[in-house]
Amino acid sequence: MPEKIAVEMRGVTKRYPRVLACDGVDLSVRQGEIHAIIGENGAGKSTLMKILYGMVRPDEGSIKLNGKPLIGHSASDSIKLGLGMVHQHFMLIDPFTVAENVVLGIEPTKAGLFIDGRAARERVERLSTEYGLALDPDERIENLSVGLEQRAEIVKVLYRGADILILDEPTGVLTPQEVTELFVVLRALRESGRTIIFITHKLNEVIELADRVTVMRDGSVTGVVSAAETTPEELATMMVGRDVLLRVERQEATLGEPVLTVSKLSALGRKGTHVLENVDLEIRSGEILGIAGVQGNGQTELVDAITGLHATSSGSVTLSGTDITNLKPRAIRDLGVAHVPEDRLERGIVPDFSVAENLLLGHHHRAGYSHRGLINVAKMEEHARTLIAEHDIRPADPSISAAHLSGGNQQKLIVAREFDGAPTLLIASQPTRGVDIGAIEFVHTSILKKRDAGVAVLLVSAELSEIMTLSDRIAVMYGGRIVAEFEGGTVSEEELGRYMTGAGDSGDEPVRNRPLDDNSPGQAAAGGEA
Amino acid sequence: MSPPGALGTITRARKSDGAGKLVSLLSPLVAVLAAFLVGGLVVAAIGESPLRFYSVLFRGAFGSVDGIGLVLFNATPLIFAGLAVAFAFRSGLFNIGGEGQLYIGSFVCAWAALKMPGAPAVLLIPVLILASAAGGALWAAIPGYLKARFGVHEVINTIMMNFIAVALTGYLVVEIFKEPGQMTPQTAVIPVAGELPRLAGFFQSIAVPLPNANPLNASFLIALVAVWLAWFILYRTTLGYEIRAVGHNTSAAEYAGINVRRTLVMAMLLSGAFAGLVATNEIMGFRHRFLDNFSSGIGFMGIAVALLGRNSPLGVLFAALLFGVLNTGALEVDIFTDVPRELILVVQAVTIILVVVGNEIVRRRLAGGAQKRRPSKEGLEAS
Amino acid sequence: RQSTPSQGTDAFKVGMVFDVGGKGDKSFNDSAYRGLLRIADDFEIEHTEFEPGQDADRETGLRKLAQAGFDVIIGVGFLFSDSMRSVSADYPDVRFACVDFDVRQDEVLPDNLAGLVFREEEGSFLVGVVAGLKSETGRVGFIGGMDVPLIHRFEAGFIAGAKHANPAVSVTVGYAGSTPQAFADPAKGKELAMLQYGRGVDIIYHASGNTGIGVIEAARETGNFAIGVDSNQNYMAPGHVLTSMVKRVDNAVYAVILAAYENRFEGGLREFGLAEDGVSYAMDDYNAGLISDAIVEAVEAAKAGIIAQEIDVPRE
Amino acid sequence: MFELVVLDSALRMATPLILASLGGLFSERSGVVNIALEGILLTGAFASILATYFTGDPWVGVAAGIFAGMLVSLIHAAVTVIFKADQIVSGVAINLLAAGATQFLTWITWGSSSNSPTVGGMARWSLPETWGPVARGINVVIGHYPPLVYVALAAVAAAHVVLWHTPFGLRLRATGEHPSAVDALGVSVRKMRFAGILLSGALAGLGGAFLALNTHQFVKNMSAGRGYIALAAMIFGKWNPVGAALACLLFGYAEAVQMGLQGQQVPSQFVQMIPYVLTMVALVGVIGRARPPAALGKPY
Ligand SMILES: Nc1ncnc2c1ncn2[C@@H]1O[C@H](COP(=O)(O)OP(=O)(O)OP(=O)(O)O)[C@@H](O)[C@H]1O
Ligand SMILES: Nc1ncnc2c1ncn2[C@@H]1O[C@H](COP(=O)(O)OP(=O)(O)OP(=O)(O)O)[C@@H](O)[C@H]1O
Ligand SMILES: [Mg+2]
Ligand SMILES: [Mg+2]
Repeated sequence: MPEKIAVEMRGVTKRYPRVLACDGVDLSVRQGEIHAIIGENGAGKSTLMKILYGMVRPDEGSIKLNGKPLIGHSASDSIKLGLGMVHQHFMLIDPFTVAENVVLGIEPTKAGLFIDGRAARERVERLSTEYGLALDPDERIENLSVGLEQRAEIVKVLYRGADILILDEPTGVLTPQEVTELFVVLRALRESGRTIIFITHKLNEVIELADRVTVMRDGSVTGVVSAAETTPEELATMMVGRDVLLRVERQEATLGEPVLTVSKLSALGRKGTHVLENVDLEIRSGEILGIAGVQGNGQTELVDAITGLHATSSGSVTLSGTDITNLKPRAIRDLGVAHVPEDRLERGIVPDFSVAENLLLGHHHRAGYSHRGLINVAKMEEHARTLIAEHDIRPADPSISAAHLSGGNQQKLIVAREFDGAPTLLIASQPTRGVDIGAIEFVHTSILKKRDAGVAVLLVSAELSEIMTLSDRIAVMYGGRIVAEFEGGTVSEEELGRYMTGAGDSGDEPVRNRPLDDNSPGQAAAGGEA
Repeated sequence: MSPPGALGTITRARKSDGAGKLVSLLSPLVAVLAAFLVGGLVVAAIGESPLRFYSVLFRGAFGSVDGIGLVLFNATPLIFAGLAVAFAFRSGLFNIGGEGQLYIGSFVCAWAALKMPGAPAVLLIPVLILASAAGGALWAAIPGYLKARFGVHEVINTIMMNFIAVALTGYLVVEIFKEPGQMTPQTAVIPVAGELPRLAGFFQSIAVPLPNANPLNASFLIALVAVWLAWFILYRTTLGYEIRAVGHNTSAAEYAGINVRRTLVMAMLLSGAFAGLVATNEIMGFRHRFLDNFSSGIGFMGIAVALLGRNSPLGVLFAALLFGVLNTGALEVDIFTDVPRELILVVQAVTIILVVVGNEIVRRRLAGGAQKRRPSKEGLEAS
Repeated sequence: RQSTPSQGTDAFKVGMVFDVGGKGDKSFNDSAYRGLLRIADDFEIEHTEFEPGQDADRETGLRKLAQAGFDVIIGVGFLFSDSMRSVSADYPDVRFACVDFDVRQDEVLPDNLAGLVFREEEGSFLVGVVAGLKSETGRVGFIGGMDVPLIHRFEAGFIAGAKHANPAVSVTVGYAGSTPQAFADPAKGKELAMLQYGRGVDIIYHASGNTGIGVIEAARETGNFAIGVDSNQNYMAPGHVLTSMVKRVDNAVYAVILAAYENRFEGGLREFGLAEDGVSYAMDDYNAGLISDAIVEAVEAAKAGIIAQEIDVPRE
Repeated sequence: MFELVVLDSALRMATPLILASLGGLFSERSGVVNIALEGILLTGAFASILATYFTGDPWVGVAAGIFAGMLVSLIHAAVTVIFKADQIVSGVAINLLAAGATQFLTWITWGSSSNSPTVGGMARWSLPETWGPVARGINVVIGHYPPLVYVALAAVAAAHVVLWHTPFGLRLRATGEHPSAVDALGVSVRKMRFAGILLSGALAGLGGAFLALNTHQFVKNMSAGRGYIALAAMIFGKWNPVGAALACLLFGYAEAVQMGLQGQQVPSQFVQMIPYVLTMVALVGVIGRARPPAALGKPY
C-alpha cells in the first residue's frame, strides 16, 4: 500500500485565555488508516480536531490535507474537501427526522425550490445499507438511542462525501454492544478506503481497532506508535508522563456499622425506560465503595436517587436506619449526606457567587449561618477563610467570584464544602474529572482521610485507576444494574472492564467474589427497616 | 425541574473585578451621554438648537426647588417599578408584568381605603401600604406559580396579565366603584386619613422652599426604604441567598437542597409587592383615588430603569432618578420649546439599547481573562 | 406651538392642554384649537399648547403654565376637571377654563375657573331628525366613544330626534370602550360601524372623537351615511357624511379668552346650547345635495321648538 | 354570533395579528425572541401612511410599511445577533423607540403628535364589470375584503410551505433548535437569524400597513398591544403558521363578538380579556404543552 498522507498538521498551537490547549502539535495521518488520538482530559485532543475541521482557528501552525495546504478554512470548506467530523457532543436536531438531519445544508430539491423528501430518504437508506448502519430515515432523533444517534451522525458525514472521518470520543457514551457494532462499521469504512481519526480514553479500544496512535499530554504530542507494537501500559505511561497507578498511602479499613443501604432500587428515566433496576448496595462506616462503569449505565441516576434529586419508582434507600427514599434533597443533606457532584459547573458551584457564598451552598440554612431568616455575613466569611486556608484554595480571597477560579480550585472548593461539617455518608462523583495531577492527589488523600475518620464513602468514577486505588470494595454497573461486586485488590482491571462492557453479565444476580455473608445488602435493608 | 423557558434565559450581569468593575460602571454612563448626543443630533436635524433644548430640559428639572421636587416625584413610581423588575431578575425571572401588578396594587389600595372610612391614620396608612404590596404580590404570584409548577414562561404570562389587570380594574372602576354622578372613570376620594403627607411642609421647615403645590410626598421615603429593603433581602437573608442561587444556577440550587419552585414563587411575590407599592405614590400620595388607566406605562418604564441600573437596588435608584429628570424636563420641553416631548422617549430607548450593547462589549472585553465557560453549551445540552 | 411665548414679556398669553386624541382629531380638540387660533389672530395674543404625556402631567402641566405667567389656561376635556379644581385654587390670579367640565352636584366654582359645558343633546336632536327622515331602512345607529354620561347626552338627544321625525325608526347603539382610549381608536370605530351597517343600519351618528374617523371611513366604504360630530366633518367623505353635529367649542373658547382679555372673566359654569349658538348642525357644499329642503325645514322647525322650549330634549 | 358581519369583522381584525404573528414565527424559529413586534407594527403603520400621504398610492404605502418594518427589525438583529445582547430587552427598547419616534415624526410631518391627516385607502380588488357575469361573480369574492386580507391568508400558506418544504425553512428551524449543529454543517447561523428577523420585520410591517391603511390614518400607539397578542397567538399556535393564524382568528373573533354583543349584558372588559385568559390557559396545557424552539432566546 503506498503511504499517502491524508492529514498533515505541523506546529499547531492554540492558546485560550488561561490554557495552552495545543502547543506546537504535529499530527500525520496516513490515507486509509484508523488513527487513534489519546490523552487525558484537557490534553487538547478536541481542540486539535476542531482546528483541523476549521471550527477553531489556530494561533500558529500549518495544515495540509491530501498534500494541499489549508489556510483559514471554515467548516464548510472542510466539508467540501471531504473532511467529516462526529463531535464529542452530538450535533443533531432533536425534533427533526434522521433524513432531515442528514441532508441539512445540502438538501436535494424539486424544482430547485422545495425539499425532495423522497430523494433524501432514499439517499439515507442507501448509505445505511452500504455500511451496515441500520437506521429509519423517518424516525425523529428524540426517539433514538445514543447508539443510533451516533449512526445518524456518521451517515451525516458520509452523505457529505467525507473520505476523512474524525470521531471525537465515539465510544464514551456507548454500550459495549454498540461499541462492537461501531467497530464493525469503522472497519468497513476503512475497507472502502476512508481514513478515520479516532479519539478515545480507552486503551484497549486503541489496541483493538487502531493502526497507529498519537498520544497527547498537556497540549503536546508525547509519542506516535503503531498499535500492533504497543501495550496499554506503555500508552498509559506516555499519556500521564509517569507510572500509571497513583500510589496513595492507605491503611487497612476499620469497618463499622452499615451507613447506607440501598435495596431493590429502581428508577425510570426521561423516556420512561428503567435507568436503575433492582440495585442493592451497602456501605459501612469507614468503607469506600467504588462504582465502576461506562458512563451512562445508571451511575448518575443512582447518586441522584440517593441524594433525592431523582425520583425512584421502587425499592428503598436507608441511611443509618432511617428511610430516606424520595426525601427532599435538603432533608437528606441535613441527615449527614455530603455530595461532590459529577458536573462541577452544572451543579457544584454558582459561578456568579463569591467563593464565600459558594462555600455556604447547602449549609446556608443551618444554625450558625442563618438566624431567623437572616444570613450571618460575618460567620459566612469566617467560615470561608477557614476552609480556604485548610484546603489551600487559590487565590485566598473569599470575595472573588467562583467563576474566576481555575477548574482545580473550583473542585477544591466543592470538596472543602462537602467534606466540612462531619458527614456520615460522602458521595463523590467523578471527583477528579478535569483536575490537574496535584489536585487529584489532594482529593484522593482527602477521601481516604474521611474514610479513616469513619465516614462511609460512595465513589463513582469513570477512571478505573481511581476506583482501583481508593476502593475497599468495587461494584460494577452496567445497564442500570449492579453486575458484579469485588473486594478491593482482588480483581484486575481487565476483569472489571469485562463486566463494565456487559461481557461478564450472566444473569440477574450480581457476580461476587466472596460468599454472601450476614451483611449482604438485601438482609441489611430488611434489618434496617425493622 | 426548571424546564427551559419558552423564551430562553436572560443574560445576566456578571461580576467583574477591579478595572473591569470600573469599566462596567462607566459603560452605562457613556451610554447615557451617547444617547443624549443622539437626541441632540435629532434636535439639530429638525432645525432647533440642541443647546436650548437641553437647557430647557435641565432647567425644568434642576432650575428650581419645585423642579427638583418634581424629579423626585416622577422618580418615585419608577423606583418601585424598577425594583420589581430587578428583584425578579435576581431569581432569573423576567417580570414584564409590573404594569398589571401596579394596577391591581393600586386598585386594592383604593378599595381598602374606601372600605375603612373611619379608620385613623396610624392604622389606615400601614394597612394601605400593605394592601398595595399585597395586591401586586398576588397578581405576580400567579405567573410565578405557573412558572414554578408548569414551567410556563413568565414573560408571556406577565404580558397577558397586564392586559387582564387593565381590563379588570377598568371594569371594577367603571361598573362598580365609579364615583357617582361623575364622568371620569375613577373611584371616590379615599379618606384623608389614608393620604400620605406631602413633603413641602417638612422641606419648608428646614428652609428649603418647596412649594405647597409640589406633589412630592412621603411615598418617596417609602421608595428609599424599599431600595434598602430589596438590597437587604437579597444580600442579607437566607431567602435572598436562595433567590440569587436559583437565579444564577438553578441546578446547583436544587442540588444544594433549595426548593426551587418555592423560591421562584417567593421571588415573584416580592417582585410584585414592589410593583404594587407604586400605589403609595399614585393613590395615597397624589391622586387620592384610583383613576382608570392612570399609569401610562410606569411598569414598562420599570424594565428600562432596572436595566439601566444593572438590576441592583442602588442602580435602580439612580436610573429612576435619571428617568425622573428626563420626564420632568420633557414636560418643560414640550411646553416651552418647539421640540415635542416624544423625543425624550427616543432618548430613553436609545439609552437602553446602547446600555445593553455596551454591556455586551464590555463583557466580551473582560471575558478575555475571565471566562471559564464551557466551549459549547448547546452541544452539551443536546447530547 | 405656533408662537412660542417669550417668558417675561407683557403680552397676553394663553395656554391650552389637549385631551386624549390630541391635536388633529378633526373633532373635539381641533374645534378648541380653532377657537384659540382665531382669537390669537384677532388680537395680540401669544399661545402655546401641548398634549400631556403621562397622567400626572395633566396637573403638573397646568401648574407649569400658571407659574410661567400665562393669563388664561384652558383644559380641553372633562379629564381635566380634578386638576383644574386644585390648580385654580393654587393660582388665584390665573384664569382657568375647562371644556366639558365634570361638575359635581351643587358645586360652586371659584372666581378664576370657568366650566364650559354644552347642551349636546340639543344639537344631537337635530341630527337625529335628519337621520330619522333620511333613513331608508328605518334603522339608524349611534356610536359613542367612551361610555360616560357626557356621551349618553349625545345618544339620548339623537334617539329622541330620530323618533321625533319618524316614530317607527329603530336605533342601534354601540360604544368603543370605557376608557379615554375609546376616543382615539379609529380602527375600532370602523369595525363597530361595519357591524352596524352590515346589520341594516344606513346612517350612523358618532360621538367618539378620533374613533369616529373610522366610522366615517366605514360609511364611505359601504356606501352608507355617517353624521359627524363636534367639528364640521362633512368634508371628510363627501357624499357620505350627511351632516355634523357641530359643538362650537371654538366659540366657547373664543368667548372665554376674549372675556379674560377684556378683563371681564367670570368664574362659574357656562352653558352653551342651541339658543347660545353653542351647538348646531352643519350645512355646506359637501352635503347640500344630500339634504332635501323638506328635511331642512323639519330640522329648523325642531330647532325653533327647542329654543322656544316647546320640545323637551332628554339628557339621558 | 355567527352572523356574516361578525365573521367578516373577525377576519379583518385578525389580519394584522396574523401578519405580525407570522413575523414572530420566522424570528422565533430562527431562535430570536421578537417582543419588538409591537414596535414594528407601529412603525409599519406610520410609514405606510407617510408614504401614501406623499405619493397618493396606498401600494407605495404598503411597500413603505414593509421596508420600515425591516429597518426596525434590523436594529433588533444587530443588537441581538451581532452584539448578542438580551433579546427581550432589545425588544422592549425597540417598542419604546417606535412609540417615541413615530409620534415625533408625526409631529414633524403634520404638526400633531397624535394624528396624521387621513389618506386615500386601498381600492378593493375587482375585475372590470364589462367582462361579464363571471367577472362580477369573482368580484364578489375578491372584492369582499380589503386586498391585504387576502395577502395575509396567502402569507399563511406561503409561510407553511417555506418552513416545512424548502431548504431555507429547514435551515431556519434548525438554527432555532441547535445553532452549533447548523454552524458545524457550514451554514451561517448569523445569516439565518438575520433572515428570520428581517422577514419578521417585513411581515409585521405589512401588518402595520394594513392597520393604518384600513383606517386611512396614523394615530399614536395605534398598534395598541396587537404585537403582544400576535406573540401570544404564535405561542398558542405552537409556532406553526396555520396554528398561529387560527389563534389570531380566534382572538379577532372574540373582539368582533364583543362589539357585536354590545347592548347586551356582557361587560366589554370581560370579553376583552378572553384572548389573554385563553392564552394563559392554553400555555398551562389544556391544549397540550407548546414546545418552543430549543435555542430560543439564547444568543449564539
Ligand atoms: N473555547 C474555549 N475557551 C477556553 N478554553 C478552552 C476552550 N476550548 C477548550 N479549552 C481548554 O483547552 C484545553 C483543551 O481542551 P480540549 O477540549 O481540547 O480537551 P480534550 O483533550 O478534548 O479533553 P476531553 O478528553 O475532556 O474531551 C482544556 O483545558 C479546555 O478547558
Ligand atoms: N440598596 C443598597 N443599600 C446598601 N448597599 C447596597 C445597596 N445596593 C447595593 N449595595 C452594595 O453595593 C454592592 C454592589 O451591589 P450590586 O447589586 O451592584 O452587586 P453586583 O456587583 O451587581 O453583584 P451581583 O450582580 O453579582 O449580585 C452590594 O454588594 C452591596 O454591598
Ligand atoms: Mg474532548
Ligand atoms: Mg449588580
